[in-house]
This record gives sequence, structure tokens and C-alpha cells, in this order.
Amino acid sequence: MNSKLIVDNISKVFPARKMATATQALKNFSLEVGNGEFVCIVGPSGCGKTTLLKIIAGLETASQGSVRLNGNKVEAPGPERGMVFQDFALYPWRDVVGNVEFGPEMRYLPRSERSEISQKYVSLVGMEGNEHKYPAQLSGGMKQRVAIARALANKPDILLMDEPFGSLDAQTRFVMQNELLRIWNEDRKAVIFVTHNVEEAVYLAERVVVMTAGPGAVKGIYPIALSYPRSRADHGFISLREKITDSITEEVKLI
Amino acid sequence: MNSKLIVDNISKVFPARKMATATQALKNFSLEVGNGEFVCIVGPSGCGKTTLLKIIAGLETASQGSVRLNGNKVEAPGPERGMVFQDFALYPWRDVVGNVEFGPEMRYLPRSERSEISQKYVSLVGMEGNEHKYPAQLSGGMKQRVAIARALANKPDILLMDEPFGSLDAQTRFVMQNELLRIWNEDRKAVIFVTHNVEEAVYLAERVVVMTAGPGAVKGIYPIALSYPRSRADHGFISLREKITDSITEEVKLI
Amino acid sequence: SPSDIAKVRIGYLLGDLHHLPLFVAIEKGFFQEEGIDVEVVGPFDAGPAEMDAMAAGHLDIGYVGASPAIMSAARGVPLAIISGVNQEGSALVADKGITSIGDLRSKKIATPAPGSIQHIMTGMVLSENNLSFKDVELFPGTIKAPDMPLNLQSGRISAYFIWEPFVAMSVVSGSGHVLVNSKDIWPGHPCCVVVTRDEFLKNNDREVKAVVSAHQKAVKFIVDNPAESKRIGQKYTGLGADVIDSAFSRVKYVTGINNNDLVKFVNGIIELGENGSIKPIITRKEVPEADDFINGIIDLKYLSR
Amino acid sequence: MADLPQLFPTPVAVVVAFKDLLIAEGPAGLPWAGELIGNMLVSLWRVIVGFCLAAVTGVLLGVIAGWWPRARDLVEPVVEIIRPIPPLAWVPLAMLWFGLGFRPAVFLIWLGAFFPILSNTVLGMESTPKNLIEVSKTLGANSRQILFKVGIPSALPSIMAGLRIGLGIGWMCLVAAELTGSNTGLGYLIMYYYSTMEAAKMVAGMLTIGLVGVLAFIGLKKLEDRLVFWRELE
Amino acid sequence: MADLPQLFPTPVAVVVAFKDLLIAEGPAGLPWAGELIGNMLVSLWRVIVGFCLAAVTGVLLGVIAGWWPRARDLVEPVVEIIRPIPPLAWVPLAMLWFGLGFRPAVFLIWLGAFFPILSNTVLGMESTPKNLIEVSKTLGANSRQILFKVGIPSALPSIMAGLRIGLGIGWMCLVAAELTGSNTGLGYLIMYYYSTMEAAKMVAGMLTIGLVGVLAFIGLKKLEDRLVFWRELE
Ligand SMILES: Nc1ncnc2c1ncn2[C@@H]1O[C@H](COP(=O)(O)OP(=O)(O)OP(=O)(O)O)[C@@H](O)[C@H]1O
Ligand SMILES: Nc1ncnc2c1ncn2[C@@H]1O[C@H](COP(=O)(O)OP(=O)(O)OP(=O)(O)O)[C@@H](O)[C@H]1O
Ligand SMILES: [Mg+2]
Ligand SMILES: [Mg+2]
Repeated sequence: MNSKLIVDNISKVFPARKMATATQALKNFSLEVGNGEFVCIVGPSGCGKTTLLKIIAGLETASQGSVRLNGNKVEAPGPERGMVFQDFALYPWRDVVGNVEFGPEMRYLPRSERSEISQKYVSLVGMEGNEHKYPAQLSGGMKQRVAIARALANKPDILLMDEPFGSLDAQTRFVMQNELLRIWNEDRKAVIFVTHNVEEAVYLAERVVVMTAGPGAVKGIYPIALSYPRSRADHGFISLREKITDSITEEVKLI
Repeated sequence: MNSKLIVDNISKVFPARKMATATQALKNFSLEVGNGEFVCIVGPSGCGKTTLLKIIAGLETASQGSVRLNGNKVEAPGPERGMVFQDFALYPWRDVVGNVEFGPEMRYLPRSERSEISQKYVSLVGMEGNEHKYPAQLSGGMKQRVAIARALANKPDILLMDEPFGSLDAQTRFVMQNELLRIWNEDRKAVIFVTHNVEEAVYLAERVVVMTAGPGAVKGIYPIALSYPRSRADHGFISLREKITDSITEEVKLI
Repeated sequence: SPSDIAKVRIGYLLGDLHHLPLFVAIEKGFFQEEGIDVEVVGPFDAGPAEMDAMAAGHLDIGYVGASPAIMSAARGVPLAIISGVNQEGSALVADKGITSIGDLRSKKIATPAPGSIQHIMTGMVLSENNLSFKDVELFPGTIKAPDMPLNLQSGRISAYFIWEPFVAMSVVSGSGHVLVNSKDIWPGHPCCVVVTRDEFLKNNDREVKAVVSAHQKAVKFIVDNPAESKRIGQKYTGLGADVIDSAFSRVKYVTGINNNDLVKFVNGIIELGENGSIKPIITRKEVPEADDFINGIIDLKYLSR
Repeated sequence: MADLPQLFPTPVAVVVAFKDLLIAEGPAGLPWAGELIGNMLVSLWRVIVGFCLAAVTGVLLGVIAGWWPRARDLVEPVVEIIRPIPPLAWVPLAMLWFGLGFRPAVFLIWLGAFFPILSNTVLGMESTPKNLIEVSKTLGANSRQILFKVGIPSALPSIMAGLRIGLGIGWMCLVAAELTGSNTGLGYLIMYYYSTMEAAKMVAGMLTIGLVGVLAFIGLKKLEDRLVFWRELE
Repeated sequence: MADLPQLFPTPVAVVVAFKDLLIAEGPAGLPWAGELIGNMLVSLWRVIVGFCLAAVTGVLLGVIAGWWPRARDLVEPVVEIIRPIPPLAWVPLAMLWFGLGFRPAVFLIWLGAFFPILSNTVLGMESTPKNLIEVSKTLGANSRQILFKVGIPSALPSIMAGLRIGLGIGWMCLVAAELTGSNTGLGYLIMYYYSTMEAAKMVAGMLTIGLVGVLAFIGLKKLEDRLVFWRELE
């Protein structure tokens, strides 16, 4: 496999603080992601998914092990690894357009080009008419969509998405899933996508990684050998969904 | 019907600010919730669900119309209406136990009683072992579970829950759903539960309210005449789920 | 018996060598000899602050310039001047390049507060030489005394009119010279005085009498024992022997007060205001008749001849 | 207190003093304005210059020290030693360095305004939400951009509060500032009438400082409301 | 002494001055401590009392004004008028109200420290996240509880920064504070050696103010780190 990203045997321990004991978030986690591959990660709440994405993004350092991108050790964040944060992290002093344009602005794109980009992604996430609202004026799902638009507008090589559709209603979620697949299909950028929705994982990913509870490690990797566009009613689809669900259920039961 | 809560024809307009135009979040929304009834509300992102819950909680005032609880006009928040917020709203300076004990502390319960309560609800949401972590040390799903435990620990008459299981993995979500039903069954408190997951709505609710997009109004109300515990594979279950999903799909398509 | 004698609260001005009699009286135990218990409630950084403290009743006896005492009285504060402290003892100090009053035209001159004796004498010496306040750039009160020698040395001002020891400081260091001594402008001009509140005077006859006697002893001691007095001055002001030596030659410690000099002083202030040389400080409305006013506040009956 | 005229003037006396000071001829060089107005303008100009210098230097150093912990560890001890030294104690040094009149006055006002602006800027910069910094890194912002596009906007409410405090302290230093060989200004006016024991005029001068201070404060507050409008949406 | 005493003494001279002041007899009534130590202790006590009063009153009023907009609208104009009035201009009034020595000194230190503490407390209270207030209401907290259990904890970082600024300004007011008929204290010591033009001793006094100030600052900072530990988890 032509590996874009190699996560090599990483562990992460958050040290004890005050009365809280130390927490091992990840333990010997390894994963290779191919060029333009779409990988979904599922696992119980608190198993280390966000920590993993942050380490790949270069925002946290692993206590052990390393992350390699195109053969180079990842040591700092960079725009080639775009991230959609679980808590959105919108700039409260920028309106919707201002948030979406943040990345292009950092690259000093001219104003006209920037507004072209932001217009495109604002409408892609269905936020037309809300261009000039500030984060405090948005609903939960709207914030999430702005965060997605912001990450996409920056055209990263690898997209790290942390439950990006978690606050969306089912219909909007479907629309967004298809938009994401369309974009991925066009640009063939690698995507690492954390979700709690196994159906979503099976619908989107080429491979689904199931993580263990407690210190997160790879419990199993499920290649999804279904052609796009997929049908959720397909027999193969359903059986994969069940298998993966069972695998997670085991983990949650262990807790 | 023995109405506990009457939401009578409320509208809500957020005034224009800076470059953002005024937004009508709710338009002539009416709903009656019976004593001990479990109502789920579904609707497209940004349709006014959070706004509705906040008005019922007494945290926002309707531009028009009124909310009555046990016949009295709701004008301020109170502990008889507990709310789980979409953004968790944990106290960053209190650890898990401190957050969960907040309500009992406000009622000046003795320390021993408080810690009994918090122990109970912390383990109910599967957070044992994390009692002394601070919000900044928790994963997204953990924060959400603390927020749920905090609301439950206060034993409100009406529970207003804003996508309370949105950040949980499917398995934990199932566990929490059943726990919620158990608690509801025991205490028969009214629950108004906002969710994007139609299956969840049909699994939990006695009635599912579908809201229109744009200014939120009642599009349709679906009584779920299935006995508890329900089976998701049940034919009636699936057909209701499909019907409601179609109803929302229509709304999202309208946007 | 001494036990029913009240504690007397005395104030003076920080760094003012003119108040040497107070230091001598303390050092030599003259107050105890007179059977009173003295509490020095502190030096003040300026006369007005000391007069404020007295007006507010926090101070019984003050060593202070005649000018703030008179102004305070003119503003209606009931007080009495019960003794003199010194006469003369100020000088106009200039940098080496200034050799005559005429050279001061358009130059920067610092003086103490407006209405101070040094301020008034600056006006006098200027007009004797056909100059006026308008012909120089005056800094009345906004350069504090200790800053004057330094500003002269660094050339920021060309002259200043001040009391001791700040004359001696420039003289001793050689950075300035005495252009004119105050005694040559106004021989025997009034300077510092001892004041008390009317109320204290009325109710504490014995204490006032004791303070004045101790003060008088101290002045006599200074006149009789200049060498030891200088040492006491050194101890209480922290100044060097050379500075004190130089300063001593210009200060005249006396207890007497010449009413006419104070009348002349008050009239001087009033007239400067009336003829527009300075902003009016004391007006005819406050002091219709300087004679009556001065005679009304001077009470030297405790001084023994 | 009628018998303490030199200390505590009656309101009527203060009003009369106001009137007198408005009519009286202004300081030399400003023949077109009354004494109160003229001196007020002189002081205003000094405070504006001193405050602006303090705003620039305080925010600048505050941004640096609040952003890079190592810079803070360098700056903090020095600042904390100098900060408590009284403005009056600086007077001689101010004159030594800057001469008489305008420049040492500006220096002392700067000195007073600088530290609160610095402290609050550091507070604001240190409070930049971590998740905003993180997301900016993943969006390709370089450190300079994160500083200017994230750190500073998010510190703005705190910086503005610092500016308001600093402006107040700047005015507060006016008397000390105008003891450095100035013969104009409100601080000078106050000290002048203090030394001539004209309490009513002195109080009129104090109140003028207060009034101008409050106007300046309102101006800053207006600016603040514009700059950090997004806070009240929350 | 052929030359005027140096305004800017050499470091050696300052060290010698330090030594001299440490050995020299202390102020009357404090026979057990050297002049520097004795006066420092006197000033320290004044600053502590003045600062504590300012902390209590500033935080109290700040909490009130930062929490209830109507209270703020009442307090703000008064405060903003009084705030810029120079401490030196307060000296006569301080004397009138509080006499001489300890009490007016404490008043002036209070006056200096009060305003920054107030401002930062208001800033902190106004910044309490709305969602935390909302959730507390639904959990049955009454207004008092919301104030104490939500508003104040969330304002703590800002309050602590205000206390640090206030402490600095309190020290800054020491000279003005000790001009009111005080014959002890570091401010007095500075003015004393100022009047005798002993620059080295004056600078030694200034540095002592700075050093004690920095120690007090460190103490406050330690306290702050304990109180707002949760911020650095973020
Ligand atoms: N900054 C931190 N300090 C201490 N512990 C932390 C910190 N961040 C995360 N943890 C701990 O690490 C573990 C993994 O957290 P993480 O956020 O990666 O989980 P997750 O898989 O993203 O969960 P979720 O699905 O709920 O978001 C948790 O036990 C959490 O408490
Ligand atoms: N404080 C506010 N100021 C202005 N507009 C607001 C405010 N809060 C909400 N809105 C607007 O009101 C509408 C409804 O918002 P609300 O949060 O109720 O939606 P929601 O149904 O909860 O959506 P979601 O499922 O995405 O959370 C949206 O258009 C939003 O932009
Ligand atoms: Mg997570
Ligand atoms: Mg919502």
C-alpha cells in the first residue's frame, strides 16, 4: 500500500492532576492510511479518538511512538492536515463568512477569491442566508456546518474529522455525507473520520477501524469492499454494519 | 388530556444585529404535554428546537404566545424544569462529582446525601473512575454524560433534553436510552427530548413532534402506540420511523 | 502637676534648616525641662499641608513659613503666630553665567509656592532692576526645592530663589553662586514662625507658654553655641557639615517678629495681585486692612524678653 | 465645616470658583481660552500623548509577554520591581532625563498608565482559548497570524479594560507629572491653588480632572463596544 | 562633596546606601529594626491594611456592579469621576477626614488600589459565560447562589489580575500617602533623602519598595495559581 500516513505504535498518557489520576488515552495504536484513502474510526466514548486525531494533527504529542506523513515525522500542525473539531472551535468575533474564509485569508488569497471560496462552501453546507451571523447566533447544527465548511475551504491533503455530523439531523447528515464523498471523489484526499454512527462509517469508509475501550488500541479493521454510491439497504452493507456494531458492543460491555 | 405543559402559539424573533438580518426562529408553535408524557421533537438543523426548549425552560422569552406549566404562566427558569444543554455547559472549575452535585448543593442537601446522589448518577452514566476529572480533561461524550447526570441528579418534574445523546457512541447511547426509560418509568416525569435520530425518537417517545424548517412550527405529531420495551426491528416501529423520516426529508428538501 | 499637661503635637517642614530651633529643643530636652510632653507628628512636605493639618485640628503647634500661616489666616482659619523662628536665610542662586539681575531677562527662574516670601522677593528684586515677572519665565511651586540645585546644575533653569539648605547646596558644590542674598533685598525680612490654633491657645495656656519658652531657649542656644547647633542640624537634617556651614552664614535665628515687616509682606502680595503681576492670592476683600489683620494674628505675649 | 474654609469649600464656593476660573485669563500661550479650559487643554494633550504611548508600549509588551511564556518570565520580574515605585519618586529622574515641562510630564503619565495596560493585556493574551489556537494551526495560520488573528482579538475585551484603567491612572498621575517644572496644566492649577490655599478653586480643578476623565472614559467605552460587539451577542 | 550629589547614583553607592540604611537606627518606636527594615515594616503594614480594604471594597462593589447592570449604571459615573483625581490632590482631604499618620496613609493606598480592583472585577463578572448562568437556573440555583457559585468563580482570573494591579498601585501611592504628616515609612524615607539630596539612599528606598512589591506580587500569583488551577487544564 502507498502509505500517506503512518501512525506507528503510539501511546498517550495524560499525567495525574489534582485529585484526578493519570489517564492512558492510547496504547500501542498503529494505523496506516493510504494515499486518498477514506478511513472511519469508531469506538466507545472516551476511548481516545479525539486524542488520536489531535496527535495526527500535531496538536498533541504522543508519549511514545510516532506519526509519519509522506515519510516525514509529524511534529507540528500544518494546513495539509485539516481538522473539524468536536467542539467546533469557531471564532466568536468572525461571522460565518469570516470563519470560512479564515484559511484562505492565512494564505493571503485576494479578497475576491476568498469570497468565491467562502460562498461555495457556505452553500455546500446549506448556510446561505446566514452568511453574516456570528457563532453566538447560530444553532448547534449550524455551528457544526460552519466548522466543516471552514475545514473544507482550506483544501487540506488529509481531512481529520471528529464526529463532524454529530449535531445534524438525519437528512442534513445524508446530504453532507454525499457532499463529502463527492469532494473526496474529486480530489482523492485522505480522510480520517471519527463517528459514533456505524452506518455512517460503513456508508463512507473504505476501511473502518474499531478501537478498544479504555486505553485506545486497534481492536479490528474492517475493509468495506462495497462500491460507491452505496445502498444502506444492501445486504452486504447491513451485515458489515452488524459485525462492526457487535465489535463495539463487546467493548462497551467490557467497561 | 391532563396537560402538564401547554405551549400556546409561541413565536420567537431574534432581532437584526450588525449585518445579520432578523431571524424568526419559531412561528405559532403550539404543543401540549401531558403529565408524565415522553415527547420527542425532531426537525431540521436550525429549525428552532433549542429555542423552543429554552423558552419552555424560561431562559428565553417568546416574542408572542405563552407557556403554561400546571396552569401557571412560565416566566422564569426553575428546578422543576431540568435541562440538558446541547453544549453541555459544565462548570470548568468543578470536577465531575462537583458538577453532578451542583443541583443538590443548591438545595443545601447534606454532604453525605449529595455524594450518595452523585455516586449514583455518575455510575448511571458510566463515569466511575473519572469522578475527579475536570471538564477540560474529559472527552466529548464524557462531558455530555456528566451534563446528563447533572440534570437527572436534580430530579426535575420535566426534563428538557437537547440532543443529549448526540456525542455518544451507539452502544453507550442504547444503554443511556434504556436508563432514561427506566427512570421515566419509575418517576413518570414528563420528558421533552430533542433528537436528530428518528429511530431514537420512535424508540423513546409516546409522541414524536416533527417541526417545520425555517421558522419552526408543528408540522406533524406522530403518536407512537407501541408498548415498551420496544423492538427496533418491529414492523410498526420501522414503518413509523420511515413515515417520520419522510416528513423531515420533505422539510429539508424545502430549504 | 505635669500629669494634667496635655501632649503637644508639633509639626515642621521636611528638609528645612530654618526649623533648627525645634531640633535643638528636642535634642537638648528643653521641652521636658518645661514640663511638657511633645509628639512630633511629622514633617510635612510643604507649608500648606501643615496648615491644613492645623486647620483640621490634627496639629497644635507648627514651625512653618510666615506665608502659609498668613494665607491660612486670610482664608479664615483661626490661628495665632506666637513666635518668630528666623529671619533672612534665603537667596537668589544663579548659574555662573548670570552675573547681574539684568541677565535674568527671559530666563527660567524657580521659586517656592506662589505667595511665598521668596516669590515676593523675586518680584521685588526684579522690579528694583526694572524687570517684572513678565520678563522672565517663572516656575512658582512646580519645581520642588530639592530639585532646584539639580536643575540649575543641568542648565534647565538659570536661577532659583530658595531657603536654606538649598542655597548652600549649589554654593558648596560650585554649580551656582549667590546672585543676591535675601537680606540685601529686604533686611530682616520675616521667614519662619511658630503658629498655633486659636482654640489650643485659648485652652492650653500652660502648654503654649512652655513651648514658647523651650523654643526661646533653643534659639538662644543656637546663637550661643553655633558649633554644637550645627552638629545637631547635621543629625536632624542629614546634611553635610559643609552645607550646614555655608547655610548658617545666611540664616538669622530670632524669636522676635516685626509686625511692620509682615504688614509689608501682606500688602506686597495684595498689590502684586492688584497690579496684575501675579494672580491675586490675598485680596482686599479678605484683608481690608493689613495692619489690623496682622496685629490680630500675632500674639507674642508668651515670649519673655 | 463652615469653619474650615481652606479645607472643605461649600458647593456654592466651588461653583463660584468654576465661574471665576472660566472667566480668568488662561495660561500664557493660550490667550484664547480661560484659565480652566486652557490648563485643561494643556493637560489633556499631555495625557493623550502619555496615554497613547502607554497604550502602544503596554499593549505591545503585554502581547509579547502574554503570548510567549519565556518572554513573560523575563519581563515580569523587572516590571514588578519598577511598577510599585511611586510617581513622585520618579520626578527627579524624569527631569534629569527629559528636562522640564511637557516631556517629563508625558513620561510620568506614561509610567502610570503603562502597567495596568500591560497587566491586562497579559491576562487577555494568556486567556486565549486553546481550541481556537489549535484550529488556527490546522488552518495553516503561522505564529504571527495566530497572534494577530486569534490571540489579539480574543484578548481585546481584557485589553480594553486595561486601557480604561490605564487612562484613569494616567490622569491620576497628573499632579506628579506637572511637578516637573510645568507652569501650566490642571495638575499645576491644583497645586497652585493648593499652595495659595484657595480650596474652592483647587476642588474645581479636581472636579475638572474628574469630568474630563469621565468623558475620556465614555469615549473609550464607546470604542470598546464597537470593537468587542461580539461579546454581547453571547 | 565638591559636586552636587549624583541624581543617578552609581550601583556601588546604592549598595553602600543599602548597607548604611540596614545598620542605621530605625524609626522611633521600632528600635529592633534598622532604618530600612523598620520603615519598610511600617509601610508594609499600611499597604497591607489599605490593600485589604481595597480588595474587600473593590471586589464587593465590582461584583455588584458587574452583576447588575443597573448597579453598574449607578456606580460607573461616580467612580469614573473620582478615579482620575490624583492621590496628591486627595492629601488635604485625607488629612481632614482621617488625621495624620496611619489612617490617611491607609486611605490613600486604598484609593489607589481600589479602582483597578473594581474595574477588573466588573470585567470578570460581566464575562461570566451565559450558558453557565442558564444551566444554573435550571438546576434551581437562586440568584445569590448563581452569583457565588458561578459568577464569582468564573470572574476569579480577572479579579486576581485586578488584585495584582491594585497592589502595585497601592505601593505606588506610598509616597503620597506618607506625605500626610507621617514620620515613618518607606515613602517618608524616600522624601527625607530626597530633601537632603542623598540620591543613593533615595534610590535604595525606591528599590526596597520595588523588591517588597515584587515579593507581594509573587505571593499573590501563587495564590492565584491555586485558586484558578482549572484554567491551565484547558
Ligand atoms: N487534556 C486532557 N487531560 C487529561 N485527560 C484527558 C485530556 N484529554 C483527554 N483525556 C482523557 O483521555 C481519554 C480519551 O479522551 P478522548 O477525548 O480522546 O476520547 P474520545 O474517544 O474522543 O471520546 P468521545 O467519543 O467521548 O469524544 C479520556 O479518558 C479523557 O478523560
Ligand atoms: N441568540 C441568537 N441570536 C440570533 N439568532 C439566533 C439566536 N439563537 C438562535 N438563533 C437563530 O434561531 C434559529 C433557530 O435556532 P435553534 O438553535 O433553536 O435551532 P435548533 O433547532 O436547535 O438547531 P440545531 O438542531 O442545529 O441545534 C436559527 O436560525 C439561529 O440562527
Ligand atoms: Mg472525542
Ligand atoms: Mg439546537
